[in-house]
Amino acid sequence: STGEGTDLGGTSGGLVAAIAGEPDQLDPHMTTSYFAFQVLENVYDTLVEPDENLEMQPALAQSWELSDDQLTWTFNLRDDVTFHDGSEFTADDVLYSYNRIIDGELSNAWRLSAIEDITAPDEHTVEITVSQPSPNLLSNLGGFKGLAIVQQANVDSGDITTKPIGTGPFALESYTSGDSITLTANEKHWAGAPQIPSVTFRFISEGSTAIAALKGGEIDWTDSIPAQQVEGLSADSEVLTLGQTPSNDYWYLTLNQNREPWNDVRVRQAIAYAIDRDAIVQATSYGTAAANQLAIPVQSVWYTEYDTYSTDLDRAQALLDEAGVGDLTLDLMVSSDYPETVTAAQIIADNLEPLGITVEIRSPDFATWLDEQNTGEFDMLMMGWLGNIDPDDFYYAQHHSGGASNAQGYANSEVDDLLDQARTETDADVRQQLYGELATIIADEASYIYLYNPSVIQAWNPDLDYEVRGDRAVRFRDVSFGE
Amino acid sequence: MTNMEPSLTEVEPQPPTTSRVASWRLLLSNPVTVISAIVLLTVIVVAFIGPWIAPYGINKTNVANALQPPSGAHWFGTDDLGRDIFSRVLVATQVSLKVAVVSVAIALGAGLLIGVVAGYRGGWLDMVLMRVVDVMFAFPVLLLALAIVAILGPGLTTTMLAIGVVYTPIFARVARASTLSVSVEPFVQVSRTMGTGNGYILGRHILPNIAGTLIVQTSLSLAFALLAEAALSFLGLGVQPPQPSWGRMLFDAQGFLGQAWWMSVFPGAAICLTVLAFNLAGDGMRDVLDPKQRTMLEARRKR
Amino acid sequence: MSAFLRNSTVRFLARRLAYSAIVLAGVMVVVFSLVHLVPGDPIRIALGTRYTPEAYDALLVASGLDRPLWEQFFSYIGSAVTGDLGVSFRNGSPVTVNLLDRLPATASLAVVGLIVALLISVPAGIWSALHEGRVSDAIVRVSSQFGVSVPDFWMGMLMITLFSSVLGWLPSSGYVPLTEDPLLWLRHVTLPAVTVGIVAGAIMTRYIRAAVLEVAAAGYVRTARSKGLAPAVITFRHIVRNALIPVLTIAGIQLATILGGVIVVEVVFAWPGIGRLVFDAVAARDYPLIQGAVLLIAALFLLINLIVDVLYAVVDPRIRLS
Amino acid sequence: MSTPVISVRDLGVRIGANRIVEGMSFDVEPGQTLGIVGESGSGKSMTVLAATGLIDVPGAVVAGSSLLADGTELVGARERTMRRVHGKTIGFVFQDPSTSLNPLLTLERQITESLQAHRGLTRRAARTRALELLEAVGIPEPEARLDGYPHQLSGGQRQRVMIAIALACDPQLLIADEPTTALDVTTQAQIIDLVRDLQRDRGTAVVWISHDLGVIGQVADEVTVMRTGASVEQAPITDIYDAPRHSYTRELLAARPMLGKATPPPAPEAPEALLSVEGLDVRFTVGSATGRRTVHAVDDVSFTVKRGTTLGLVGESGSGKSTVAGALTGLVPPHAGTAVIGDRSIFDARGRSVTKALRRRISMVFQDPFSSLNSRNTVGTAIAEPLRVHRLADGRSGREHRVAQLLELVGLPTDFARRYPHELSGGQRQRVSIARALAVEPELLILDESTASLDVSVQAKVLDLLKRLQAELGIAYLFIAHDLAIVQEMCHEVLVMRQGRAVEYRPAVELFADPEDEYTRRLLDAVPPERPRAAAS
Ligand SMILES: Nc1ncnc2c1ncn2[C@@H]1O[C@H](COP(=O)(O)OP(=O)(O)OP(=O)(O)O)[C@@H](O)[C@H]1O
Ligand SMILES: Nc1ncnc2c1ncn2[C@@H]1O[C@H](COP(=O)(O)OP(=O)(O)OP(=O)(O)O)[C@@H](O)[C@H]1O
Ligand SMILES: [Mg+2]
Ligand SMILES: [Mg+2]
Ligand code: NI
Repeated sequence: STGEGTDLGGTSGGLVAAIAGEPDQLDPHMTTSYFAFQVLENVYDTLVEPDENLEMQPALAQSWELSDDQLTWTFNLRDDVTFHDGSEFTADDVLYSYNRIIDGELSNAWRLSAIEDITAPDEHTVEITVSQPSPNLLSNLGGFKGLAIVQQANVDSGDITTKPIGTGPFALESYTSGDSITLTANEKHWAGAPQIPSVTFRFISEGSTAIAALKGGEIDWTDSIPAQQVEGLSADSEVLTLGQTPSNDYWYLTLNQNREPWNDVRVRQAIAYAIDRDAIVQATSYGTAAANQLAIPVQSVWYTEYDTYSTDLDRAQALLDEAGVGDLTLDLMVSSDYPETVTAAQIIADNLEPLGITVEIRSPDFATWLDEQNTGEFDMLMMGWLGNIDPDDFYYAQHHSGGASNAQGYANSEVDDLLDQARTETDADVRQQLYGELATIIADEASYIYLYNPSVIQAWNPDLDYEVRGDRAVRFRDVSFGE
Repeated sequence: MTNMEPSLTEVEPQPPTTSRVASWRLLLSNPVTVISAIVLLTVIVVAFIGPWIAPYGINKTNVANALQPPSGAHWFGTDDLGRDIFSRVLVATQVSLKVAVVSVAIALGAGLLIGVVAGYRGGWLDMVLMRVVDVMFAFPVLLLALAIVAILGPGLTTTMLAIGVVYTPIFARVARASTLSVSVEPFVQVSRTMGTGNGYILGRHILPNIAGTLIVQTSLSLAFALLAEAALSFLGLGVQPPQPSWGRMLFDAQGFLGQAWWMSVFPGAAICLTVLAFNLAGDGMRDVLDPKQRTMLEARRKR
Repeated sequence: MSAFLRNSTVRFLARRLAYSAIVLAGVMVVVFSLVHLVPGDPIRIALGTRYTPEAYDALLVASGLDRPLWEQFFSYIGSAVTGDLGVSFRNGSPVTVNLLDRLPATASLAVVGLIVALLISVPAGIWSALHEGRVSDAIVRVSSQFGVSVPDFWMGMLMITLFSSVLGWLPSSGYVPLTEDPLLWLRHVTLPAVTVGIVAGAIMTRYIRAAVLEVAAAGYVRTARSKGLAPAVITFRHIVRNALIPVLTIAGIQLATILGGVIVVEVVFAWPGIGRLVFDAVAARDYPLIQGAVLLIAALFLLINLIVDVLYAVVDPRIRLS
Repeated sequence: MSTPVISVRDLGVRIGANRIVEGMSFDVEPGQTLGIVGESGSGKSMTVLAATGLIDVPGAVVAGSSLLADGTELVGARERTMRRVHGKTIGFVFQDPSTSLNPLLTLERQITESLQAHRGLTRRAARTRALELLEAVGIPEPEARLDGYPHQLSGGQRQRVMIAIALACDPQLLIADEPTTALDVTTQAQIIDLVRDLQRDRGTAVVWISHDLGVIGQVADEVTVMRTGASVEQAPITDIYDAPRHSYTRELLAARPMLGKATPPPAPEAPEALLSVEGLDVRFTVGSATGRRTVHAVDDVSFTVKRGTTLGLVGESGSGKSTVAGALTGLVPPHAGTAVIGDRSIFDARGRSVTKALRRRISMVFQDPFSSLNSRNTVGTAIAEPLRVHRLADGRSGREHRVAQLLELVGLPTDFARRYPHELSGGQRQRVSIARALAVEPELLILDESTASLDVSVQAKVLDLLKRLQAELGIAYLFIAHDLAIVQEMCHEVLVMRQGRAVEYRPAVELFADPEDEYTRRLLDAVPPERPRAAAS
């Protein structure tokens, strides 16, 4: 049924994209759903934004300066930007947005934790004062649309959850609950009018359904692709283009060090030696992911080489014997909202069985998972950390003894020092070295047992000139149909 | 022809025999019922000995050997983690059957209590209990089960409880209706006029006489409970991995519809076959218990 | 006399209405209790990743869970009666709006599903009852048992594989409102509705067969035969017409069952109906939405039953004139 | 002698391996009535259904021949042929008027159906004819009734409508299968008269089936007596009465309860009062689809039962007889009134032990011998139940001993204790019920139509048993019946009930000799006389 996509998409010539789920809401400051950000990427702008190499480029701010003491950032805003409702974008909107996040202690507040003060010297200038040198401020401000600049009136009216008004390349046209969201091009966008008149995001969680729809021409783009079908799809280049790029995301295991016997580094190491990383990569991603024993993938400038662990059951058993622990029961918490964790958990359970470790898998929904994680109700858990740009984002939070996401209870003063130091280090090379050093310690002590970096996999209509980005941002403002 | 004197004896004519022995014989004379009974028996046996006869460990992953089609080594093929589907289907029998049996037991227990008390006591208690049952009945089965899962979180116990709760009103209604119809039977009235206590009447007269109906309902409900378990597990809200249940296996198979038909066909067929067997067995029993159907069966049997 | 007739029908309907109201009140009590039965703090659980003390307090106040229980109860009932079912924990919009958005999709599916079910079950049930004991009866009985025994989602999976993936005849997912494009609507609704309809049809076939059999054994059918009437007249005027009364109830119950039971089918076919909404709401612990959906479906169930009762009164002179 | 309307030869019916009917032959001439009599299950219905091609039992095989006057052979005829005959040449009236009419169709529709099918009448013409028919069968306000529905009619009226339907096309043959069994004696008498009148006017031939020789005597010219699927005797009605040749016919005749044939054994001299009921009033609230209403089932009824005597309770169906029994045994709560047995008040009884003691003094035997025994318990268990409840025997062996005694008392072998009810005949079951009722050694035994469902020959034996027990044990009976002949045979005093009220309460001798109340008189008049009508006229 070729051509039906246009029927569904509203205006003809529009693009229909299938995403794997429905956004919970469309307030960029409130939502944590990737599905929401896929849509909001095209509706909102940030001060700066990453290019395809994840380096920060001007966006709403056309330029910026950093004071010599490294503590004051001055952003010069574009003066030709309007919101979708026609109202003008000014420095007050930036102030409002950031203060909303900071004062409301919203979930992204930690990204702005270094900020001491924000002021607007004039309508098109914003000054940010930080408490200490913050080399990663730009990536914090522009890394993702969770720090989007929103409009106060939109927030106050409450419409933002379903009818967000941004400055981005597309404006929200309609939202059919359970089915789709349609955006229309913002002709007045500062980066130029998009080339396609509209984008419709349909929600198709069932991967095979989405692929069938893409092949049938009902949709033009999707990332709802079961990993196991990737191999088969690459042969279908006639009807679809498969894009695959390594990402900065990583998946990891961690053991609760507040509990016996997981507080013993040898027991943790034993588990690190017992798991079959390749099998997990194969089963969860069908080889599309890259196994990795640290967080940062090889293509990143922050990459550090590390391959201490190999699948070695004898070594694992020896470590357990040394630690003097025998038959163990391990409560492994994964989340049903992330099916790859459930799959991996079953392999891990099988891997640990020969060591006499009985793995009991729990797979609550993600909300419960988070709750249990925060209250420390687990022996081991598996999860991923997505959309990473600067190493400080994740290493500090997860491994600093005072880190916000240090649920496993890791405490190593040497690592703490290194993290504090790296955070304010302005020399990029030194920073890179510091992070390499501390990451090695973290992996050696098995605070985290890193598993792999997945690929971003998307497929689209061959007529579409689209490119996959490593940070999973789905930008349609520059794409066009070839014909 | 008028004058043929038949040998007149003092024996009064005997009514047609309708014993329970005859019921059994009738049941066994229906090939469909017999086949479903055999299937059910096999399923039950497999439920008990499944873990011992399974050729492979059910959670034994072997990723290199994933998604193999059925072969001599793996009769039903392997799944995405390289686990043997035949072994998993065998072992899942126990889980699926356990959920069905426990939840129907819950429903039967609660429903029987409510229904018998309401039907036998009558009056305002009957009114109140039946309105409660009506309220429960107004909720669609799966929706109510989902709501219960939303409250208690997914898992085996929740699944059993949820299914048990949603099927309770059916049993309550069936039990009440049969109790009502039995308690107006003259033999119960006679017992009352003799001053027999309620316990004796319930135990000796009512329960044995409503047992047949309840057995039929149990058989049919087991079928529905199996389906409900499968549906909940299919939604990922029932039995949790790595424990295999038929519904859960279908959940896992969803992503492999095009590539590995065997992942969905065998567990699906297992559900279908077992449910079908419960339904047909229930049907067969009802035919025998229903007097009208029964005379027909008897007539056909004698032909 | 006609005043009397109308009077008795009105009395009958008034009784049924009162009965429905009582049951609905009970349903509301149960629905209200749902959120209070959650072990732990429903708001904390609902917030999950979005938890902040402010968000917590805001949601607590918005949901009214901070007020005394009885006050919550009466305000819940009060607003429910006026159509206000609270605000979704997840997206902050009114539950009623969420539900009404989804109702057309589910209604399309349920109604078309029921039509498919009727198209299957009415001829099959009547045929099989009138040919009781013959081979064709056995075929209908066994295949209806089969239809009852197949998990609907499995059938949906098989249908997608066959009609969408292999043959490519029909779309496997998606929904187009009827008002937008009737033809497209039909193309999209076909597969899910057939899935729903086959299962419901199998159940109804069995009931219709039983109802027809029962009527066929009634004394008045023998009377009709003793009049030497044509078989078609006996079948339709005397048997089918009388069997229609129980079938009406079953069709009503089935429609209600479909409405509340399409969850899995909606999930399989990515159908933006209430079932999927509930499914998502369960995953997100969006209790007001779950409550609202359960209440809506239960109320629809009662409404359908009420309508069936009205139809009863129209069809059956014993009620109309008693 | 004209040609017979139907001529049946050597008719047989087999269902599976069972021979249901064998070797039936008979002719029915115009204007004549053939009566078929025999006990339940003897094959009467099967015979006529097979002869007319209306048999609808799956697997039934019919053999023999059944020829209509015009030469149509009905056995093995094609469906088209049968359809032409049914309703047009042959009309049918079935036993149960409450289920024989379609509840959803108007009476007009049901009456005119066959007219339209066979005569091709227009709607209007058919309606006129239906009106005539309703008038002919004596339905009041026929015009209004035509648009009404069956549930708006009484049982007798429905049966009249059935007759109107059967006669719609002026059939040559009317088949009436127990058309009055479900009706009151008074209504029965009216229906019999109606059919006779119509037959006289139209010259219709009639086949009338009944298990009641009295009714057959009223209607038949010729009678066939059936037993276990075959005719044992066929003769003109007067010959059957005056010179029965077959022993079974003689037995039927002898067992037939008849007014003025027997009186109860003499009552003891000046018996003391055992049970006194004063102003009994019972009401039921019945809920129907359209609302609730109150049924005044028993309205201010008073009577006394004296020790060792029998009080008869008679009245038409629904007059409240069983309700009186229910109130006395605690099955239904009375609305008002008092009842005293010995010195104990029955209705005020409170507390388990008091009521239990009361239950020992009054016991009851129900009408249906099939359903008053739990099919899952042996006879022994059933009889032992009251012994167990009231702890009347020591342990298991004591109970077994007592059960054996009771079985002997009612004339059954003691090894029957191990049998299940389905292994007994109706009469035997009723004896078991009586034994069970006697187990508590009651002072009063209530018999609610306890012999009504038995075949006449069996009924006679059970009545004899009851008389013997009263003589031996001195029990008082409250004897509920609708058959006045047995009441006369059993009762010392009679209470006649109508619509919940006592209309006459007198010693039996007086009442039968000189009924005072109009209703009692009607009841007595409706009882079929001893002699067949054919002989009398
Ligand atoms: N549908 C049936 N299937 C099998 N046997 C039957 C069926 N109907 C009747 N019979 C048997 O046929 C025999 C004759 O039945 P029939 O109905 O002719 O008796 P009847 O003399 O009319 O008795 P009643 O006075 O009770 O109406 C009985 O033994 C009965 O058990
Ligand atoms: N449990 C009950 N509930 C409602 N109405 C009842 C009940 N039992 C009896 N009745 C009504 O009370 C009236 C008297 O009934 P009862 O059974 O005493 O009559 P009967 O004289 O024994 O009749 P029959 O000769 O048919 O046995 C009837 O109108 C009956 O419908
Ligand atoms: Mg008969
Ligand atoms: Mg009675
Ligand atoms: Ni389409």
